[in-house]
Parts: sequence; structure tokens; C-alpha cells
Amino acid sequence: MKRFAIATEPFDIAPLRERLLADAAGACASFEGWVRDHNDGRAVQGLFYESYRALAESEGERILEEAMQRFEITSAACVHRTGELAIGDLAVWVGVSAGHRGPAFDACRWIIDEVKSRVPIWKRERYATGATDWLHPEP
Amino acid sequence: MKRFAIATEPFDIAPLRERLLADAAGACASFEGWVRDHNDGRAVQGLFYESYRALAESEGERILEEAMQRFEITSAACVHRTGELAIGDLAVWVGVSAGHRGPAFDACRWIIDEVKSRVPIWKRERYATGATDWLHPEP
Amino acid sequence: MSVTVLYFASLRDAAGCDSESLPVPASLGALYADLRVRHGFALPAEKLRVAVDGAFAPWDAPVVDGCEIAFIPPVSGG
Amino acid sequence: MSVTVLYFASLRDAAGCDSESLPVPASLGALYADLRVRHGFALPAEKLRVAVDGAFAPWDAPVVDGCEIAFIPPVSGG
Repeated sequence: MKRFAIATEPFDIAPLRERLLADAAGACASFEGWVRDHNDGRAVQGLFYESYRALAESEGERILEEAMQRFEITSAACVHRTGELAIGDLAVWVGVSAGHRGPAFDACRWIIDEVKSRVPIWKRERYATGATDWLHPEP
Repeated sequence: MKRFAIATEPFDIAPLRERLLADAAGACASFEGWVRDHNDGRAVQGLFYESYRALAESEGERILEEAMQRFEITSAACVHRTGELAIGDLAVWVGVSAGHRGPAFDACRWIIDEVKSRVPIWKRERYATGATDWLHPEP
Repeated sequence: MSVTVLYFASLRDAAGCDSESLPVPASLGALYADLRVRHGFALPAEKLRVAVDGAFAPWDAPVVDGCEIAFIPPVSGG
Repeated sequence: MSVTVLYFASLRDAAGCDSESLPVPASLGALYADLRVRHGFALPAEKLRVAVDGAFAPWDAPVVDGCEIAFIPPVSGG
């Protein structure tokens, strides 16, 4: 089963978390990215996420495989939404289980950092003014 | 509403997570401690957690209040189980929401570290041999 | 003129009870020294914290009639 | 003898289409330079990565008949 997925519709966390359970795992760290009502001082009304899906899936999978190698963890998974999202919607979820909490936290944070910097997904913000803007942050 | 609670029965994460949601929050980090099937090289069959409840609740609350001061976060909560737990059971949950992911991760990790070192809760492990042992780790 | 002493975890197993009522002691340190001998507690006082009336207290806190004392062995939650 | 070029995010908005079919270019760099003039792309090549046939590729990767090329502007997922 793949560790990384793109979801074009809202998704549930509970079944994703279930997949991380293991008798040898004593710790589970997870991260959720939510659509926030502001960014860089501008009032945001909603987001649109677009992906280059084939490459996003293969690059996301590569990140999770790297995490399994780099950290002493049991299991790791990530799902990223695309499409139109409203304030409060779940944009991305990362979950990591491990024997101990240190590697679980470290891997979870590393994965979200890598996903944000490497996976071809782009955010278009819609502002209170009606304007929209694609975000192409400096690396 | 209190941020820290002792649960004498299994508890659901979903309503706890709901309480962290806020329009200004773009990040949510959470941690779960699960009962692991081994510890320090011994096969573990189950755990019993006991608390000095009044002091555990006040000390837990103090930790979460300190976290709200120390980190730039929106909301934080923690629930710790007591009683008999089986392998895979949820022993403790910590959730933190924040504008950005850095403080969410940092606060989540700080809270679980403080809970483990300061809150009067004790673990008695039950081993495959039938023996049991209270854990009183060196600080 | 008495105090209540609460026992938890390994101290409770060793004492064989959750709590007991005892005469007001001279100090928290003297009380634990007595109890350690009587119940065979393995942990020295240096490894413990102490709580009075539901709040952590210094070992030199005054002990008054009716107070509730708990010796807190190293914790292991999480 | 053609290649398919895919556009995403701000590049798609500027190009006004998801993709187009173009003659095989001399190089990926030459192709982007041409497209940048034609579509008015704001981003210089140094800010982009490039992918060929669904995998990240170096800018000096060979361009062959029938391949699918995507210019990847700085990403902003998460």
C-alpha cells in the first residue's frame, strides 16, 4: 500500500491513523495543516491546491521511503488535498508511529518540511478583496 | 474548560481534536502514547496506570498553561488514561494548534516531556513471565 | 492531632494500604524516615517529592494537624 | 516530431492552457526561454525545476520526440 496519496475530496483521518498501529509502536506523532484565515498579513477566504499528480505522488512516496530509512520509525503516511478548500479545512495530514517519541516527532516534522519544499503542489489564495494569487515562495 | 484531564476509561480523540480548531490556526501537532509490547528488553503484556488524581490534574493544568505562555500557540490539550491497559491502547494524547507548524511541534513535544516528568502518574508493567513492576525511573 | 498519609505505586504495595492516619510528626523528613523503616520502602527520601494538601511542597514545609501528606515516587506516566 | 509541455499554477494562468504540443526544441533551457517570451512568464528559469516524462530531470537532459515536459515553479503545498 502506498504511503503518500493525493486526495481530491475531503478525507478522514481515523482510518489513516489505524494503519499506523503496531504492537511494537509506543508513540505516534501526527501533523495536520489547516486552511488559515490569514497569510502574510492578508485576510484569506479560501485556497485552491493544484498538483502535478503523477510527480507529486512519486515524489511524496520517495519522501516517506526516505523517512523510513532516516529515522527509527515503524510506519509513516501522508495525504495532501487538492481542489477548493475553505477556512478550517484539512489540507495535509502526516502520521508517524515509532517505538519511542523522539524519532516519531523528528520524522513527522521532517516529512512535512520535505513535502512543503519538494512535492509539486501549488496553492492559490483567495483574498477578502476578491483577488487571487499563486504562491511561489523562494526556496 | 480544563485543558488537562485524567480519563479512567478509554476516550475518543475526535472531540478533543475538534476543540483545537480555530480560524487563525494553520497547524495542529498531536502525540499519542500507545502501550507497547516491550520495554527495556522485556516482553510486556499490559499496563496499569495509577494517579494521584487531584495533584495530577492540577499539575497537568499548570503544564498546559505554561505551554500557552511559552509558545506561540492557539490551543493545547492533554488527556492521560489510568487503570488497566492492553497492548495498543491509547495511554496519553496531546494536541496543539497554532498559526504555524514550528510552535505547534515544539509545544506538543514540550508538553509530553513535562507530563512524563512532572505529573504524578505511575505505570505498573505486567510481563510475559507473570511478574509485575512499578516503574520509578531516575529523573 | 493527626495527619493522613497517602501511598501510591510501589509505596502503596509496600505499605499494604492506600493511606493511614498518624500522629502529627515533627517534620516531613522525620515522618518519611519512620515510615521507611516501618514499611520497608526501598526509595530514599532524596528520590521523592512530597505534597501537602494536594500541592507539591518543600521538605521543610510545616506539618499541621489535619493535613494530608503524599510522598511522590519518581513518576512514569506517558 | 513534437513534445508536450505541461503548465501548472501561475505558468498555466499566463499560458492560458494546461498543455501544448510543440516542435522538439534544442534544449530544455532554449524551450523555456522561448516560452517565457511568448507567454510572458514572470519566473526566470533559475527559479524553476524541470521534469521530463513524470520525473525531475536536470536542465541539460536530452529532449526527444514524444516526451512530456513540465516546468515546475516553486511549490507551495502544505
